[in-house]
Amino acid sequence: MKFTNQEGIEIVETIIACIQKNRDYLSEIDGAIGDGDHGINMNKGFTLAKEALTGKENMSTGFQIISKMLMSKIGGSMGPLYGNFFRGLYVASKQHEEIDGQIIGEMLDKAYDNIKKISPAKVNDKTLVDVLDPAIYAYHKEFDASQDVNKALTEMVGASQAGLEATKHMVAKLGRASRLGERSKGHQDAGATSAQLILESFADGCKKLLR
Amino acid sequence: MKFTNQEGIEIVETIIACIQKNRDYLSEIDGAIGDGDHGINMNKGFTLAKEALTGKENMSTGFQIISKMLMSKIGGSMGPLYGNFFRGLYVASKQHEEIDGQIIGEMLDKAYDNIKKISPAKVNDKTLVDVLDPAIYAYHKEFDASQDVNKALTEMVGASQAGLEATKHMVAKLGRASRLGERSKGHQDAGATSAQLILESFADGCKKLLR
Amino acid sequence: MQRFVNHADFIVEDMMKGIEKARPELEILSENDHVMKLKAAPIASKVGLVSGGGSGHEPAFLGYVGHQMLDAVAVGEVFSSPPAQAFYDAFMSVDSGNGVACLFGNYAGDNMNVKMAVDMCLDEGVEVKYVVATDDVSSSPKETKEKRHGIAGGVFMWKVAGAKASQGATLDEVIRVAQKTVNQTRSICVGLSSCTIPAVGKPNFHIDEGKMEFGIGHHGEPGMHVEDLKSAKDIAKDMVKAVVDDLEVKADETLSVIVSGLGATPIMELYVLYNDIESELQARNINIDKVLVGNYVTSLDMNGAALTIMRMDDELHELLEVEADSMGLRV
Amino acid sequence: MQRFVNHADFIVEDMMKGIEKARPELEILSENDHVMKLKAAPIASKVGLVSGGGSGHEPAFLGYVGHQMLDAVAVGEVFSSPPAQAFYDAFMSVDSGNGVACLFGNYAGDNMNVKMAVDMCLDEGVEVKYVVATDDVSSSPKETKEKRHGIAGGVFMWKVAGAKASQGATLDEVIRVAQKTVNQTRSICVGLSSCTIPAVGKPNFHIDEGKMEFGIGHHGEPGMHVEDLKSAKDIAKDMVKAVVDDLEVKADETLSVIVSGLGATPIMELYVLYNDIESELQARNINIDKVLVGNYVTSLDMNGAALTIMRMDDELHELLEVEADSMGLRV
Ligand SMILES: Nc1ncnc2c1ncn2[C@@H]1O[C@H](COP(=O)(O)OP(=O)(O)O)[C@@H](O)[C@H]1O
Ligand SMILES: Nc1ncnc2c1ncn2[C@@H]1O[C@H](COP(=O)(O)OP(=O)(O)O)[C@@H](O)[C@H]1O
Ligand SMILES: [Mg+2]
Ligand SMILES: [Mg+2]
Ligand SMILES: [Mg+2]
Ligand SMILES: [Mg+2]
Repeated sequence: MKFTNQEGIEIVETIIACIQKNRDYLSEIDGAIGDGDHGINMNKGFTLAKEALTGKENMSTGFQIISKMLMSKIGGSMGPLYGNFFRGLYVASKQHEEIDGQIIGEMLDKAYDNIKKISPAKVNDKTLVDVLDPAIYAYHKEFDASQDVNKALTEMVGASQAGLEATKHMVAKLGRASRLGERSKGHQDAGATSAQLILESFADGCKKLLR
Repeated sequence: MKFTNQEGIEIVETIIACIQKNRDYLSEIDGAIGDGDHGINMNKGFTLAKEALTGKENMSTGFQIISKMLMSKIGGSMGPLYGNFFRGLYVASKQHEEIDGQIIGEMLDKAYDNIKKISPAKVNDKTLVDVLDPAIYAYHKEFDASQDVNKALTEMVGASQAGLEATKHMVAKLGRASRLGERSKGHQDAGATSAQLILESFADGCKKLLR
Repeated sequence: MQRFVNHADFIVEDMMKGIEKARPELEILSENDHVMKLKAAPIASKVGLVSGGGSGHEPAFLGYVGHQMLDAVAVGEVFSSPPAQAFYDAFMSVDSGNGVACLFGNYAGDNMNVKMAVDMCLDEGVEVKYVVATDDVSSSPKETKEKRHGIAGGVFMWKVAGAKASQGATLDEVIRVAQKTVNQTRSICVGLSSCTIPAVGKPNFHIDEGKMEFGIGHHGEPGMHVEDLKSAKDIAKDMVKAVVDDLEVKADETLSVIVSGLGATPIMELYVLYNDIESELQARNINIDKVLVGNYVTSLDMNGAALTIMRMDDELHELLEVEADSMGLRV
Repeated sequence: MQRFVNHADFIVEDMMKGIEKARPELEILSENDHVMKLKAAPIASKVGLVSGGGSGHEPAFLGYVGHQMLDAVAVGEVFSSPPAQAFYDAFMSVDSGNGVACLFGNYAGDNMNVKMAVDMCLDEGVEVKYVVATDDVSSSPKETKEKRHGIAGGVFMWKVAGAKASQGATLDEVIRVAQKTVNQTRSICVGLSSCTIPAVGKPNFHIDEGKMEFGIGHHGEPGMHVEDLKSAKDIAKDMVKAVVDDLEVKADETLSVIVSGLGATPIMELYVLYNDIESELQARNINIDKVLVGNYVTSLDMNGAALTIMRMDDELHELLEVEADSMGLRV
């Protein structure tokens, strides 16, 4: 099962559309225990990326454009965090004409590693790491066992949803919400929410193309 | 029919109590076409006067205290206007041990004259003059005809009410409301309202004492 | 009412005490706790400069007491003229024998109280002359512009007269430049939401969400009209038109400009508005000299902004260049 | 949302253009429209001073670019850190070969972006060191005070470091006084009502009428507790206690003080509050050196106030005495 890097640009478009659609939803979630701008920040970056797409990109260079826009135009925490995440997706795929389950796994690893490099966030700190960590782990577990990329992507999405759900019961240790201490419990984390949306639309995009 | 200047201090107290009671009402009326503080201004001045009363005043020196407080502590338009008004009530009565219908008429004249000295307001400008002018005229008309001070006071109150009512149909020519032009129509004037209350409680106070 | 206040009836007194403590150059007059004066005043051989008016417009009026600015200010209750006694005490406290100029804002109460105080000073042999600011173009039609109220334009009047007086000018010279400033200054306000007098405790008036009041007064006096809330660009256009037309400013003339917030307007937005005002003036080929953007004359917690323009000439330019040091303006 | 705005998504760009037009000493960097710099920078043989942060706190941060203050500021979207690229461009634009000090507010985004930009500069051979303000005592317990956010205390940091740099100090000396300022500065905020991010269009959080939020953050981050709205006197008491206890200020020590409005608070009330704060410090036999009351670091249209104290010593006193000239602070 694979698809070409050229076709993969559709995945980039799917992710952008997903973030744009969830602008208000993400801000609303951030409003509960943050400053209510997560959707605005994300939407602005992904919309700028969409405008920067020339139609000539493949999946890798599409991710590169998202990364550049986030890093140079968005700032906030999301600029560096997701900027590095998408740079990982770009770097790990750019030399491949065809994308298969093995390469998808490498892309996810590189993206997550890049976040770990700049953020002290650990599992249970109530951040996007609480979605990324179990989801990417689940992807590898399933793919290693069955070599079935579709199944692995499905496992990843399931784990991302569970990870997101779990953030509701965590006390925030980083970012604005951390000053709430115990009171941050009961609310889903905003960054984890966008991470879940990104992984799910990434998986959806891949599944549509894989044959 | 008369009362002593000594007893007359009750009239001073009646007027003060009346203004205090109507604090919010006066502000509300001022709010429609002015800046909504007429009741506050009046209440502050009359309350300071009440606190300054030592218990040794007669009617004249009671009015003098109101006048002084308004002039030195209140400011606004009301400080000079009512400050001069009450100075008139004081000056025209201070040499009389006994107060009768004749002296009441002189007091009202002097008070009104003092306002005319500092304000350009004419009848129909939508100010307190629209209450004072017809009310004091009515007092004299009745007293000259019947020499009945009670009846004259009743006529005065009636004319003050009619004068107040009439302000609703006027276009303000002076003060803050004047910038509204035609739009000031349909609203009763705040200063006219307090003038009506003052004349009515003055009349009530006199009637209680006159024997 | 969400306010930092002890007893609303004494908010002015509490504020004055706070200012006296925060500003070493100022003092409350010992004879009258509603007068704020420059400790250094009276200044030998200088004309005394006084203003006064209701409170709630901070930093006006008392924030403009300072070096090369005002010598004293009579402080009224919120939105209410100070009593004649306060003006009188202010005048007397700053007279160095060279007379006093009273520069105030043309509200009915202020007019009556200033005139009474001027008479009282005359009895003591102290000469006081006065000039009333009439910059608010929406407060009366052009034919009766002597009835107009003074708003943020007062800042130019105080700055210019303060500079002139500091140069040793006579009372008549100070009065002349102050009157010239008034003649060449126009303002207009736009209100986006109401303000609350602390002692009243509820909003003074009401502007519907999505509406704006063009030409609103500094105490919420109704403006020229209420209309749908426009973009900053379109508001700037209307404001510029209102003042430039009234003052009959022609291409190639030079103006100085104040954009003042009315109290609750974020500073960010004042600059957004100024950006469009400047573009609008540029488009009319009007030159810009000095620019002040900030909270210069406010209306408690009103959300809104005022635009003030002054037609410049060499004399006014030089006087604006003189250093000034007060709480409200330091240049 | 009652606002002076064109397109909410471009409010920061519009504001920056307005500031550039209104302030002749400032310019938007030609390479990056999210950097505001002093035209005069880089200043020969002076360490470059840079700050940056989200917008909506005006006059912070860009209002503190000025003579003897900051040389440039990286400007983020409303309540959002500027990108690394903006910090990088700001650093590079003010380096005169003597290195650059970046003095910012310790929010997660700023930290990541500054560090990325510092690395980028290193690649170009430009040395950038940084200090983070951590004055907000309510943002983290004392045991983890390195996690605290920087709020109005930044003004003291920029003033002190700006003065030091202007005297020709080395980068390490500038960093030392900036860090000392941070170590000796504490702040606390009280919120009375919410603020609205223009692009969001509805209030960020909610405070019930009659309640106040003690220790609220500069973006509406929840505070230590919500309680019934107290008198100014009692609020002042609690605020003074929060900062004085945390800094362990003892009798006879000397502090400098800032009382900053959060955007929509009438200036009148800031002085009412300062009056009570001063009384409270007096009652503890604490001396007061410099006092700043006004809108120094705001949060859009939030109604509320911040109290900042800095423990003084001879060096800090002298540096605060140095003249400074910026939009937000002129002394
Ligand atoms: N240091 C960090 N490392 C990883 N994720 C973080 C960190 N700080 C914050 N986050 C994530 O960022 C999210 C908030 O993002 P956003 O609202 O866009 O930024 P901001 O908090 O600057 O307003 C949080 O929900 C959390 O998941
Ligand atoms: N020049 C004037 N002469 C007489 N009465 C006046 C004048 N100006 C205002 N008034 C009266 O004052 C009233 C308003 O009083 P008040 O609200 O206390 O003062 P302010 O208008 O200064 O807030 C008006 O309703 C009007 O009757
Ligand atoms: Mg956020
Ligand atoms: Mg009134
Ligand atoms: Mg009034
Ligand atoms: Mg944010």
